[in-house]
Parts: sequence; C-alpha cells; structure tokens
Amino acid sequence: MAEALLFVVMGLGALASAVTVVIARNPIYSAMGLLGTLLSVAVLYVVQLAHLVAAVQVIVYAGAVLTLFLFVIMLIGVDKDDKREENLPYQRWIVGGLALVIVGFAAGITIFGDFDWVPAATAIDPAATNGTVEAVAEPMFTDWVLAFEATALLLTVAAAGAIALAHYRRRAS
Amino acid sequence: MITPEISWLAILPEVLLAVGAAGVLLVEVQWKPEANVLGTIAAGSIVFAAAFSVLQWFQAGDSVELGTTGDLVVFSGLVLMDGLAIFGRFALLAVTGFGLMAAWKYIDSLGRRSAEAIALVLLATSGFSIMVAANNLVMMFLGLEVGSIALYVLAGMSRERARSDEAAIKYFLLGSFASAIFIYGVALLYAGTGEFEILGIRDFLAGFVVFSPAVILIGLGLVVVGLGFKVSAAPFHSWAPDVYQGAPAGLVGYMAAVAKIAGFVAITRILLAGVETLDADWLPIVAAIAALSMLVGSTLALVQDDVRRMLAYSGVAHAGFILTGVVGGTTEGVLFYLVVYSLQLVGAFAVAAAVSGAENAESSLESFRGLGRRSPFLAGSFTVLLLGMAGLPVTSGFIAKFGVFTQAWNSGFRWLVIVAVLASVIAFAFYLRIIVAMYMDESEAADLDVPATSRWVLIVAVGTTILWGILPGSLLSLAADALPL
Amino acid sequence: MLTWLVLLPVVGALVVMSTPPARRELHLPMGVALSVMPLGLALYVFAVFEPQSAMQLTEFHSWYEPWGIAWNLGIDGISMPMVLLTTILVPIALGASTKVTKRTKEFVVYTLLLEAGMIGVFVALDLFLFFIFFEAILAPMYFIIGIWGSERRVYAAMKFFIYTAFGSALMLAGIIALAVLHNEQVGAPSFALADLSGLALSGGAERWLFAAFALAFAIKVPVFPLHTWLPDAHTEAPTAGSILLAGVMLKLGTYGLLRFNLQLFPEASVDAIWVMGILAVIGIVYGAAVAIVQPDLKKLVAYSSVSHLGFIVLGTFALTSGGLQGAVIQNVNHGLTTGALFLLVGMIYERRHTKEISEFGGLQKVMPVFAGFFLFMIFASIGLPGLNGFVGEFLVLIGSYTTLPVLAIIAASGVILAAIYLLWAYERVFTGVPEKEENKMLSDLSVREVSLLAPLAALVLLLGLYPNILLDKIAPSTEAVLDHIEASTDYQVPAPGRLGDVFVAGGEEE
Amino acid sequence: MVEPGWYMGLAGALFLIGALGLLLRRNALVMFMCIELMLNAVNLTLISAGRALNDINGQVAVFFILVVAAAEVVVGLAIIVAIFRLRASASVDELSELRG
Amino acid sequence: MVVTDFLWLVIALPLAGAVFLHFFGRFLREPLSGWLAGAAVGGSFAFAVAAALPFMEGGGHGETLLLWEWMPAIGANLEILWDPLSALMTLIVAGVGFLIHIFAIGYMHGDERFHRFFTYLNLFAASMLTLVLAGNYAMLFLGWELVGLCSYLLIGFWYTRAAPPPAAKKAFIVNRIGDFGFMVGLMIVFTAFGTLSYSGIFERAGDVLTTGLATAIGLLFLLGAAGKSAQIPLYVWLPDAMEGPTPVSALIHAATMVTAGVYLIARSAAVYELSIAAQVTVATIGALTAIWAASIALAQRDIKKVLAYSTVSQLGYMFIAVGATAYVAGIFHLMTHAFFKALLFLGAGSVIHAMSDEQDMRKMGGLLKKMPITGWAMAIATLAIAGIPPLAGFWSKDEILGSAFARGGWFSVLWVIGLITALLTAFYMTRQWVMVFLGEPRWEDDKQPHESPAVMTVPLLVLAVLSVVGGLINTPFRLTLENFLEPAFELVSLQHPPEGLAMFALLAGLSALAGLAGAAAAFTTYRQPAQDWMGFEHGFQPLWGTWEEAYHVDDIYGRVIVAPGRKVAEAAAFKVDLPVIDGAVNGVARVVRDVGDWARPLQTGFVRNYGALLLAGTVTIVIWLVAGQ
Repeated sequence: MAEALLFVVMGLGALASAVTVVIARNPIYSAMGLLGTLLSVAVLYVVQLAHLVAAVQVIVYAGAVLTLFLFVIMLIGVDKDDKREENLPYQRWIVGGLALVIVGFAAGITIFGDFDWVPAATAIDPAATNGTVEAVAEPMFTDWVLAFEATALLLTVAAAGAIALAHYRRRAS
Repeated sequence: MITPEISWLAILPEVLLAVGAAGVLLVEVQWKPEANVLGTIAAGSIVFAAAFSVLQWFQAGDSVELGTTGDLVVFSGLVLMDGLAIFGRFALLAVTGFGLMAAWKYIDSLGRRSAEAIALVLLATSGFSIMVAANNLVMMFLGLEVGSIALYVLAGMSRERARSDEAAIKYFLLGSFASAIFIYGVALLYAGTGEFEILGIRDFLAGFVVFSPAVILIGLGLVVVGLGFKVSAAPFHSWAPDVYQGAPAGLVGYMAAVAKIAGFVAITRILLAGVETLDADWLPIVAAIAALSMLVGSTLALVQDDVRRMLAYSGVAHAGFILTGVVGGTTEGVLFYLVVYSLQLVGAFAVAAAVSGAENAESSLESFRGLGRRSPFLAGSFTVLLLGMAGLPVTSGFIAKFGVFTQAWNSGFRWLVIVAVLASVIAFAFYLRIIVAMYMDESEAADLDVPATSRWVLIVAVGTTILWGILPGSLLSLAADALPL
Repeated sequence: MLTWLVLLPVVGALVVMSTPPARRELHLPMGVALSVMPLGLALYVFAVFEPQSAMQLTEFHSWYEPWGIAWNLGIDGISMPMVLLTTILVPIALGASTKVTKRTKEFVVYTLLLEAGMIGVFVALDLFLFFIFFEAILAPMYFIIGIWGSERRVYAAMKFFIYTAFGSALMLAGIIALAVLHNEQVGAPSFALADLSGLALSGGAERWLFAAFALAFAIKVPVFPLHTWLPDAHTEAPTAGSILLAGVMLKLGTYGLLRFNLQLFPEASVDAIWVMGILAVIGIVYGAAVAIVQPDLKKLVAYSSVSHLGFIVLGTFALTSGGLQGAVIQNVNHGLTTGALFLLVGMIYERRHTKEISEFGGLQKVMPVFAGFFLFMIFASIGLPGLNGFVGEFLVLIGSYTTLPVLAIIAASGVILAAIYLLWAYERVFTGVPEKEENKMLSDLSVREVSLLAPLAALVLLLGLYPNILLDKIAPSTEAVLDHIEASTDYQVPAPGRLGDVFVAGGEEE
Repeated sequence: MVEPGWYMGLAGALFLIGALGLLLRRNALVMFMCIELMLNAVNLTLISAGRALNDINGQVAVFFILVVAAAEVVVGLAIIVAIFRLRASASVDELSELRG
Repeated sequence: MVVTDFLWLVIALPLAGAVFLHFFGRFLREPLSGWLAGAAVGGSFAFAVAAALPFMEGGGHGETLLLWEWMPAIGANLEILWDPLSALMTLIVAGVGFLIHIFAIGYMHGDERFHRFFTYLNLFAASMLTLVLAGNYAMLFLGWELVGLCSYLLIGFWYTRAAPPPAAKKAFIVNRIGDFGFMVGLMIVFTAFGTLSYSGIFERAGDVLTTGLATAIGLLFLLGAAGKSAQIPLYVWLPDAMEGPTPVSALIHAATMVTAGVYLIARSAAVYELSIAAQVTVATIGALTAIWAASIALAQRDIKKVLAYSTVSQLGYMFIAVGATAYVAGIFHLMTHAFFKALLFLGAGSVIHAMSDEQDMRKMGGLLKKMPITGWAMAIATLAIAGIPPLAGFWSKDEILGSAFARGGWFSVLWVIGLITALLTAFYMTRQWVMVFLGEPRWEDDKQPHESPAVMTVPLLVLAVLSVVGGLINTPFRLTLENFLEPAFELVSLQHPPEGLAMFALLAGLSALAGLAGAAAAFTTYRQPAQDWMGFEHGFQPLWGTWEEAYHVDDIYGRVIVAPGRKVAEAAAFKVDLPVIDGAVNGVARVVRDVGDWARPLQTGFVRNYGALLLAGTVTIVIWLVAGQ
C-alpha cells in the first residue's frame, strides 16, 4: 500500500516535473524540472529495491550532470526566456498528431490488445533483485566486465571529444 | 572466488585501437611531434588490429570446423568472435585505414588538434568494432555510443566553418534521440524476453510461445529504428545530407562508411541471427524501409547541386539496397555490398575532399566542372567509383547489387527487387550528372593536385571496384563464410 | 578462341591507354591497327565455323560456383554474323574519326572497350555474363556521345543511357527470376542459356519474364513506341558513335529477342507473335513516315533505322525459316548500309558542319564519288535486289506472310516509303546546281575515305548477290530455334506449299 | 505491491514526454534535457523489468546507460557551448543553412 | 560443250561492260566507251542468237541453268530459264538495245559524262536480260528492280537540270508502288508453293491454287505490271520519264523495260489461266489505258510526250492481249512495238538533236527537207503504229483485236475500245509526223536543223526495215512466232483470232480502216496552215485542254495522295513523335525530377522537423509491427 502511494505521488511528481522540463520558458526551470524527475524516479528505484542505482542516480545525475547543465545555462545567460511561438510551420500540429497517435495506440493495445509488459514474468522474488552494492557489483565485474571496460572507452571519447571541441577556442581567441 | 571470463584475443583489436588512441594523445601531449608520427602510431595500431583480426578469422574458422562454436561466445556472452563480427571488424579497420589516408591532408591541416582527430577516429572504430561483435544489446549500445559520440565530435571538428557546427549539433541531437529510441527498444526487448543477449533472445523465441508479444515487437521496432538511423535508411535519413555536407570533407567518407558497416552488421545480426523466427513480422517492414530508402534516396539525389549531398542521398539509396539484401535473408550479399560500397564511399569522398580543398570550401557540382582536364586521375577514379556505386557491370557495385537482388527475389520479395532495379535506374541519372560535369563541361579552373595518400586510397578503391567486379569470388566466398553464430 | 576475341580489344585498349598522352597523333592509327586484329580473329572464326546448329568453339570456366555464374562462351549461326559485323565496323568507325582531335586517346580506348563488350554480348551463353556485357557497353557509348557529340550531346547521352538502362533493369530482374527458378527446380542456380531454356515455366510467369526481356530488347532495337532515344542519340553522336550505335548496338536488341526471348520463352513468344508483329509493322510504317519530313540528314537515317529494324522484329516473330534467316541477315545488312550512311553523313558533316538537308543541294556536281557511294548505300537501304538490304527484307516479308499475312502486306508498303524518303533526300542534297557558296568548294572524298567506304560497298554487293555465304551458316541455327519452339509448344512452323522442300530440291537437281 | 507494468507505463509516459519535448523546444539545452528524460525512462523500464523477471542484470544495465548519458552530456554541452560562442544563441532553429 | 552453258555470258557481257566503264570509263576517250558498251550488248545479242537457234527448229523446251544459290530458304536462286519466251525477249532486248547503244554514241556526243551514260546503259541491258532470263520470280524481281534503278539513274542523268531528278524519283517511287503489289503477290506465291522457282510453280499451279488465290496473285502481279508498264493508275511516271536522254526513252521507256509487265503476265500465264477475273481485269485495264492515253496523246505538243502517251496506249494493247490469254499476240505486239517505237523515239531524238533540244512540235515543221532519212524512217514507223497494212504494227495489233473479238463477251467491248484507240493512234501519230516534217518551218531563227550523223541514222534505218518486215513473222498465213513460242505456253490454252480468211478479212479490214481514217483525218487537218489546225484544236475545247493537261491526273494525285500523305507524315513527326511519344519519355523523367524537387523542401534544414520525421517513422513501424500480429 505504501508502495502504491509512493508510486502515485512520485509518479505524478515525475510526470509533472517532466512536463515542466518541456514547457518552462526559462532553461533554469527546465533544469529544475529535470531534477524533480530524476529525484522522483530515484525514489521509485528505491521502492523497487534498486538501492545502488538510486544512489548513483542522485549522485551522478542530480549531482554532476545537472550541475554541468546549470553551468552551461549560466554561461549562456539565465535571463533569456524562450519565446513560446512556434516558428516552424506545422511542427506543433505534427507533434501533436503523433502524440495523439501514440497515446491512442498505447490505449488501444492496453485496453483491447491484451498487452503484457513482461510476458515472461514469474512470481517476483524481491531477494533476487535486491540491488545492494554487492549484488550489483558481482555481475558487473564478472559477466559484464567487458562492458565496464568499454565505459572507459566511452569516457575517453567524451574527454577527447570535449577537448577537441574546446581546443579550437584556444586558438581562435 | 568468482572470476570474470576473459578472452584476450577476442578484444585485442579493440584494445590495440584504444591503446593507439591513447598513445596518440599522450605522445602529442609529451612531444608535440609532426602529425606524421601520430599517423604512424595510428597506422601501427590499425595494422596490428587487422593482423589480429586475421588471426581471429582463422581461430573462428577452426572452431566452426571442430564444432566448438561455443568457444566463440566470449566474455560471458557479451561479445562474439564469429565470422560476421570478424568480417565486420576487418572491414571497419580497412575503412579506417583508408579513411585516415584520405583525410590525411585535412588532419595535417588541423595542426595540434590532429592528435584528437586521430584519437577520435581510432576510438570510434574501436567502438563500432565492439558493436559489430556485440551479442549483448547493452554492449552493442555502448559500442554504438562510443562510435557515435566520436563521430559527433568529428563532424564538428572543422570549426572554421559555421556549417560544421550545424552538422555537429544536428547529428548529435538526432543521434542521441535515435540512441535513446534504440536503448528503449533494448529495454523493451529485455522486458519481453528477459534477455539482453541476441542469442538469448533467439533461444527464448525458439523455446517459448509468447501469447502477447507486442512488447517484443515494439522493442524490436525501436531497435530497428535506432540502427536504421545509423545507416541512414529512410525515413531516418534526414541527418545524413546535412551532416555529409557540413562535416569536414576528408572525414565524411570514413564517418559514413563506418557507421554503415557497424549499423548493418548489427542489423544483420539482430534480424537474421536473433529474431529470425519473427521474420513474418519484420520482413515486410524492413522491405518497406528498403523500398522507401531506395526511392527517397535516388529521387532526392537527382535534384541535388552539391556532390556531397548527392552522395549522402545516394547513401540513403544504398542503405535501401543493402536492406534488400537483409530481406533476402543471407549475410553474404549484405557483407559483400557493405565492403564494396564502403570502399567506394571512402574513395568518393577522397575525391570530394581533393576537389573541395583541405578546408572543405566547396563541393558544389559546379566545382567538379572540367575535372577531366584539371585532374584526369581524380576524374577517372571518380568515374569508376561512381559507376561502381551506380552498379554498372564490370564493377563490384554490379555484383553487389546482383547479389542482394537475387537473395531478395529468392525470398519472395519480388516487388522489392523491381522497385530496386527501377531505383537503380534513377540512380544512374544522378551519378551520370557528376560525370557530365567532369567530362562534358569545360572550366577555366587550375589543375588540381592530389595528395599522395588520397592517391593511394583511390588506387585501392578503384582497383577493388574493378577487381571484384570481374573476379568477385575471392570476396564473396569470404562473405559467405562470415556467418553469425 | 572466343575469349581472345573478347579480350583482344581490351588488350588493345590497355595498350593505347599506356601510350603517352602527348603522342596524340599515334592513338588513332594504333586504334585502327589494334582493331584489325579482332577482325582477323573473327575472320578465322568465320573460316572454321561449321554450318551446324550446335554452339561452337564453346568455352566454359566456372566463375563463382555458388551463384552458378560462368564464363561461358560459344558461337552459332545467329551470333557469328554479328561478331563479324562488329569487328568489321569498328576499324571503319575508328578510321572515320580523324576529326576527333580532343582526347583522342580516350576516344580510342572507349571504342575498343565498346567493341569488346559488343563481341561479348554476342558470344555469351551465360545470361549473367550476357547482362554484364549488355549493360557495361552503355558506359563507353555514353562517353562517346557525351564527350565527342554535337550541341545537345549531354541530353542525348543521358537519354540514351537512362532509357536503355531502364529496359535492362527489368531484364535483370527477369534473369534473376530465371536463375532462382532454376535453383528451385534443379537445386542449383544456373545462368546458362542451355539450362534455363529447359525450365518448366508457368504460363503467367513466362509471360511476365518474356515481357521483361522483350522490353529491354525492344528499347534497344528500338521498337515503336520506345524509339525516341534513337534519333537524339544519333543526331548528337560523333560519326563513329553513330556507326557503331546503328551498326551494332541496335542489333543487340534484335539479337536478344531472337536468342533469348524465343529460346527461353517459346510459349510466350508464340502468344506474342501478334503484339510484336503489330509493333514492328507500326515501326516500319511510322518510322518511314516520320523519316520523310525530317529536316536533318542524320535524323532521317535514324528514323530509317526504326523502320528497317521493324523488319527484323517482324521476321523474328514470324517464326518461320524465312523470317528468322531474314532477320539474322538483315541484322548484318542494316549494320553495313546504315553504318555506311552514317559514315557518309559524317563525311559531309566534317566538311560543312551541318546536317540540315536544306543547307545542301547540287553536291553531285562537286562530289561525284561521294554522291555515288551515297546513292549506292541509299539503294541498298531501300532494298534494291542485288544489294544486301533486299535479301533480308525479302526473306522477312516472304517468311512472315505465312504466319502474319496482313502484317506482312503492310510491312511491304515500307519499301515504298523507304524509296520516298531516301530518294527525296538524295534529290534535295545532291541534284541540281550547287547554289550555296560553301557547297561549291567542297572537296570530294579522299583516298582514306574511299578506303573506308569501299569495303562496306563490297560487302553490300557480296551479300546482295551471294548471301549464302552467311545464310548457309545461319540456317541450321535458326532451324534449331524453330525446332525448339515446336518441341516446347503446340506451335507448328508453317511449311509453305507443304511440298515446297521437295520442289526446291528438285529444282537444284536440274 | 504495484505491478511492474505500472512502473513501465510511467516510464513510457516519461519517454513520450521527453520525445515530444525534444520536438517542441528549440533551445538546444532543453532538447538535450529531454533526451536525458528519455534515457531516464529507459532506466526505469529496465529496473522494473528486471524486478519482474527476478533479474539483477536490469540494474547492471542501468549503470552503463548512466555512463552513456554522462558521456553524451559532456560532448553535447561542449557542442552547444561551441555553437553559442559563435552565434550567441542556443536555438537550433537558427541552424538551418544545410537543407534541401 | 553446249552453247547454253555459256548463257550467263549474255548477262555477264553487258554487266562486265558496266563494271569496266564504271571504274575505267573516265580514262577512255569519248566514242570508245560507247563502242565498248555497244560491243558488249552486241555480243550478248550474238550469243542469244546462237543459243536460240535450236528453238527455231521448233518444240524447244526450256532448260534451267543454276548460276548460284541466292536465298535457298525461299527457293530463290540465280538461275537462267532458257525457253522460247525468254529467248525472244533476249533477242529483242539485246537487239534493240544494241541499235540504241550505237545511236546514243552520236546522240550523247559531247556530254561530259559520256562514259557514265554508257555505264548505266550497259547496266540496264544486263538488268533487263536478268529480268527476262530469270528462272524464278525472285531473280525476275532482281532484274525488275535493277531496271528500275537504271531507269532512275538514266532519267535523272542530267541531274543539274531542274526537271529530271524529280522525274526520276517519281518514276522509281511509282514503280515501287507497283512493286509492292508484286511483292505481296510473291508472298502469296511462296506461301502457296513453298518456292519461287518457275519450275516449282507453274506445273503445280492447277493443283495448288484455288481460283480466289489465283485471282489475288493475278491482280497483285497486275499491280506490279501496271507500275512497270505504266498502266492505269500508275502510268503517270512515264510521261515525266521523258526528261531522260532520248536514247533512254527509246530503250527503256518504249522498247524494253516498260514491256516487263507484259512479260511478267505472259510468264505467269499458268496462274492467270486459273482466274477469269484476273484475265478480265488485266484486259480491261489494258483497254482503258489504251484509250485513255491515246486521247491524251492527241493533244500533246511535246514530241516526246506524244510518244510517251503513245507507249502507254500501246502497252494497253499488249495488256488486252495477255488479258485475253492471247499471249503470243501480246508478245508479238511487244516485239513490233519495240521496233517501231524505238524507231519513233530515235527519230524524235534525231529531230531534237537537230533542233538543239527543242521538243515543242509547234516550233517545228517542214523538217523533212532538212533531214530526209529521219523523216522517212519516222514515216514508216508512224504508219506501222497506225496499223496500216502491211507494216509490222498492223499484224500485231490486228492479232490482238482479233483475239479479243474471238474471246467474245466483255472482250467484245474491249475490242471496240481497241478499234477506237486504233483510230486515235493513227490520228495523233500522223498529226505528229505532219506537224514535225511537213508544213511551214516554224522554228526559231537560231536553229540550224541538219541530218544526224550516220551513227544515228543507221540504227534508224535498221529499225525502219524491222518495222516494215517485223510483222511478217506472225501473220495468219505464216505462224512462225506462234510456233516458236508455243512450247513456252504449253501449260495454258492460247487465245487465237477467229479462224478463217473471211473473218480475218473483216476484222483486219476494220482495223486497217480505222487506221487509215485516223491517219487521213490528221493528215488533212494538219496539212493546213498552223492557225487553221490551231483553230481546229481550239474547237474541241475544253476537251482538248483536258487532254493536253492529261486529264489533270498529276494534279489530282498531288492533291489526293501526295499532299495528304505529307501532312500525315508531318503530323506523325511533329505532332505525334516529338510531343507525344518523346514527350511521354521525357515526361517520365520530368516527373521523377519534379517529385525530387517537390520533396526537397521537406528537408527543411530544421533539426526538429527531422526529429518529427524520425518519430513519425518510428510510430509507423511500431504500429505496423504490432498491428501485423
């Protein structure tokens, strides 16, 4: 019951924050909306016993990524509000139409289509997915070790890429 | 103690590439040498990576012969060392090597930033190399992202031009969007099957009857979209013309080719090795994408005035042709086409770069006028490559088209073959437009110099185009052996 | 042997390619000399050719086993004359190209590659190989028209390329379909003509495949109403291009119809007699009618090709001995006469830089030799007995009357129209007194030009009076085609007069 | 307890909002945030699915996606900053020179 | 060694002459090439005489000599059929041809293309001999077309003048229309018999052909014959053909080539035998042509035009004969006509030569004194053609009319027409002779008429002799020709004039009377001063004018056939071919381009549009996938 309550509250929170991201005119508010979503979702992780992931979400996302976003927003200028008018013809109509189609489709398969998110599901055993550090670390460093190593590559790329993009700045200025 | 399952040979090429990239960056920081030194390091890592790929090929061949194919599933099933992976990897390495050579003049001109460019190229290749070998879809996603992020940056490398920025941000935003769609698809596939591994999904589908497979199908659809974006199949192609035009001319050939190779190997692996049992569901859709790509690509290429845009749209059409091979259901034709086309693509952009100049000023059709006189070598090579892409007989392009058409016809998609042959007629028209400009229009412009590295790339590209057009057997039999597990 | 026949021009092209670009005066003579070598080889083939129905001098090398493609060459009575024609026309076309001053080397290279491709088309017994040659030759021809043509060359070259590529694209689908069917029925893919003609095809499939092949060849021929690329291509092409285009490339279409459509789809061919016949006859009359009012000499000859090739198509689909033999020999005849006419038009174009009929007049006075050759070729083209054109046309008409009487009669009216447009053109160009100043000072043919025309004229006469030199060798092969059709359908080749053969034999004994 | 399907439905909604936001906003930064939203939705899906399947691998996968997101942010923001430096605007609508 | 083994020499000699003159003629001085050509034809004649001697003894059956295989698939080889009919034709062609060659040496004197003229003339002789010696229809057609070619070349010989080239073209094209019929006839023949060889056809004709088929073949052959022999409706080319040098008119357009149609029908007698309808049509066409052309000839002013229409008319007689199955009579008239018409033309040529190319008879007159040989020779020919006994024309024409009369029925009508034509013939021929040779000189002052040299007058005299005695080889009293030709027609039943002297006397008397009446009327009319006969002619207006304008047939053809035909061709070329057919082709290309141009703006350059497209594609695919389930 508590879980249901949390789900509803946090779920609505996540949605509301997400909508904020989309509709806020000032990027700062969007960032705050994103923060709200991230935190709400982190709570939902905890509810689903993904403790470590939730922690990482808060630290990495809310802590690092969002800070980065804020930095850039500051750089660009906080005081600039975006205009609300759409200057691409039909864009809103197309997107609205697509949204309607997607929602209609989702509603359709949910109501009429016997839709099952997890058709292979078995009885849930909370112990199996109790996301403690140990439980997550073991597969990560055995079965997934190569993927873990690949993240190193990813970060190298990100670093080298950022440098490459910024490098020019030095020369040009 | 639990130990990870490690197979060094399987990832040695990627490791070498990463080491090469790191080496380039470090050497640059420490010694600030000439770009040629960095190039040598890169070349070394590519050559060694290729050498180990060859070793892998024989290893994999032995395993297939001995029936111990289980050995080829390595790193707990994260990656595979099957023929498809090794073939794709080798193709990537070849394209990387030639791509770097073709881009060398440009890279050289970057000065100190050349190290980053080379490193990014090597890293991108290692990422895509992981992608072609990946069995685990998350692993595939990682490889895809490593490669893609590197490409986003490369697209924006040429900071002297505002267009390069535009290309980079478009590529980045749309690419991230597509990646998100891809990984959401992976998540849904996971939800539907409980598996991240392609082979696992195959076993799952073979072993269970799923009563409401909608989630699997949606997941599959999203995965296909994500990969379709990478290979610039219509309607996910919109980025390609803008990026090809805006990105540095020298590098575009490489960027386009590796993305296509990796994307198509992944598509082939997922569709043909993973969800083959669902082919009744996906075949018509892939066929539709193929047809749309061919038509959109050819028709739009016809009306372009910029050679790079034209090549981009032709790339869309080629994506359609290769997808026709996927519909055909065997890897042979797809792989042959991929190799042939990527080499031609690298060569073609080498020409475009040589004509545009190092700083990619212009690649309008106008600037190709009279190339037949200004540089007979460039014009001649370009002509062969264009005719090869168009699929004129005696070039490898024809064999490639013929292969995928035959496969598609064999699997009953006759309408697709007919659309394909008609699209290839339209394609002739726009390739010929370039040839017309080169030979049949006159120009007062000065003669052009071709950098030695580009010259070699072109010799190889033209040579293989003709060689495999006449004696396709060597490559075809390799492609036929490059089967997924 | 045949491999060498195909490869010799390629080798020649490589040789020319390797000569220094600066020595441009060398390229053309080299080209002529190199293209005489295949002619020699072709003459040798002609000499050793046995008048029998089977393929001769066959060669087989597997190419890529899993696909069933092979380097499969052979020659029979249908292809041998075409090979001969090709090898004869190429040196002449090159010899006529002394006015090609820009990029001579490339010109020679393209022409030699074109020759290799054309020979390849005629000797290929593997459909895949055939298609390779069939399509590959578009490129050199495209360049020849596009680079060395006149004002609207780019448009014409493009139209030529795309139009014909469109046709062959569908044929490619057809070839693939056949190979796949072979795979289904026999268990291994094969592209060999002999294998594929034994396939069991359902009626519908056969019709579709027939249509795909027929479309490709009909565009190439060209059959009405697919002909409009031809006048454009001819008008813009340089002389050598026109000669080879009219002389050989159009024949790829008629040859294809005869070799592939009849052989592979006998049932559909029999069903298509009327359709193809009607189109052919429309082409004959229509092409001639349009030719009458053309203001441009080259266009006139081009439309006359449309008309003349209608005879070949009619003969092919008449499905009688006379029709088929006539079609094959008319291929050669048309190549010689129309090739010569284009050569002649080219010669006058080189002198006057115009092809407008109204620009000329009274040329016979200043260029009597030229006029003589022109008139000779005109009459060959009109179908004057004793010259080659008649043999083909007459055989076709006589042959097709048995199966398609009404069409044959309409087709016969083409001979009237041919006389009208050609003689009227001759009258306007050559007779009277030269009035224009430019025309008064024209020089007559040089020794080189005469030596180009003389062999053609000699062949025109030889084939007109002693066509048996070829007919002997053609007949067994065309009979084999008819036997094949009879064996695989209900169709009975009509035997005119039933006792006819007996009487012919009797006549010979006397 | 709440069925995993609900979580996944929620994730789907978030994904959709992210996607729509991407298409509706012209500020590159906000568009980028929307991509983060979408990735977040993917993570929620994975965790819920893993829970339903009694499979810890779902949570492991989330880690890697987080890393990807982070790496994308680095490069993406670098590109945005670079563009802003040149044009003093973060609106992608002003970048439409390449077209046709 | 038999002489017939060398028959090929008959064709080969003039052919060799032509080839030799073609290549080396320019190196020979003027008369030499003429003599060479003449010798070649003369050689042929001599050979033919030698080879024909066996037939003289009667009962000579034909034999076929194969030269080489030509188109064996249709039983068409180059083979010579040597039978009395071909022998006779050979003799006529080579004989008359020889004389005309000689004449032309004088006539063409001074022409800059003298040797070329004899090249063509020799080629013609070879072609015509090929035609008559052919052993099958294909080879006949070979000769048939080659003589057409020579006709074209020779009519247009003076190519720098305005009129000859179009006349040559007209001749060839009109002939081609006839050839069209001939070819279609051959198609039917081949289909029916499986061969084109005479030997394979005639003997089996009765078994193979139905009446309908025989009629069809007969009528189609008639069309061919009408083209070559200038019969209604295809005669229009012959008057124009007079633009050629006069020896050409004599040889080709009077004596030999134009009779090929008659020869064709005679040769095909076995086929016509099976179809009364075809026979009647042939004869009727002949009769109509005869009177039609004769009436036109009445009013012609051009000396050669009179002869041209006269030729058309006389050929009509021959058609009446062959139509009536009186083949011998037809061939007989063919022969005598060859003599006197060649003579007339040569005489006219001599006159024209003397008058420095003046052809208008109103500007002649009184020439008999200036050129007596020509004048008297032409007088003989005029009497011969007018049918005045006992000259050649009388016998042959009488035999034709007699045969028609004997055939009865419809042929009686034709007989009446023939009789009227005889009257007209006598009138216009006499009119011509009188206008040219008698009366006051009306020529312009600068003309210096003079008798022609011997090289021209000797052939005239030879022909004059033949015109006098030629008829005697086949009189009711002595049927030499009949006996000679009989074997060639053994498959058919020949029509003969009525038996008995009384009938002969009656009929001959009638036709002689017609001839005499016509001649007398013309003589008296045109003996008068010029203004009188001009008044006489004027009295017949507007009929006379119509005749003078040849019934405006050329004009009508031009308006009804040529002009609309051109319109159709122009419409096909410029209203159909370019805009519609080519337009469709370019239209397809344009549509593809237009689609591309239309789609280009969809690539807006706005990344959010691209995103929307991406999402739309995604949604479509997902829905399709799920809905397909």
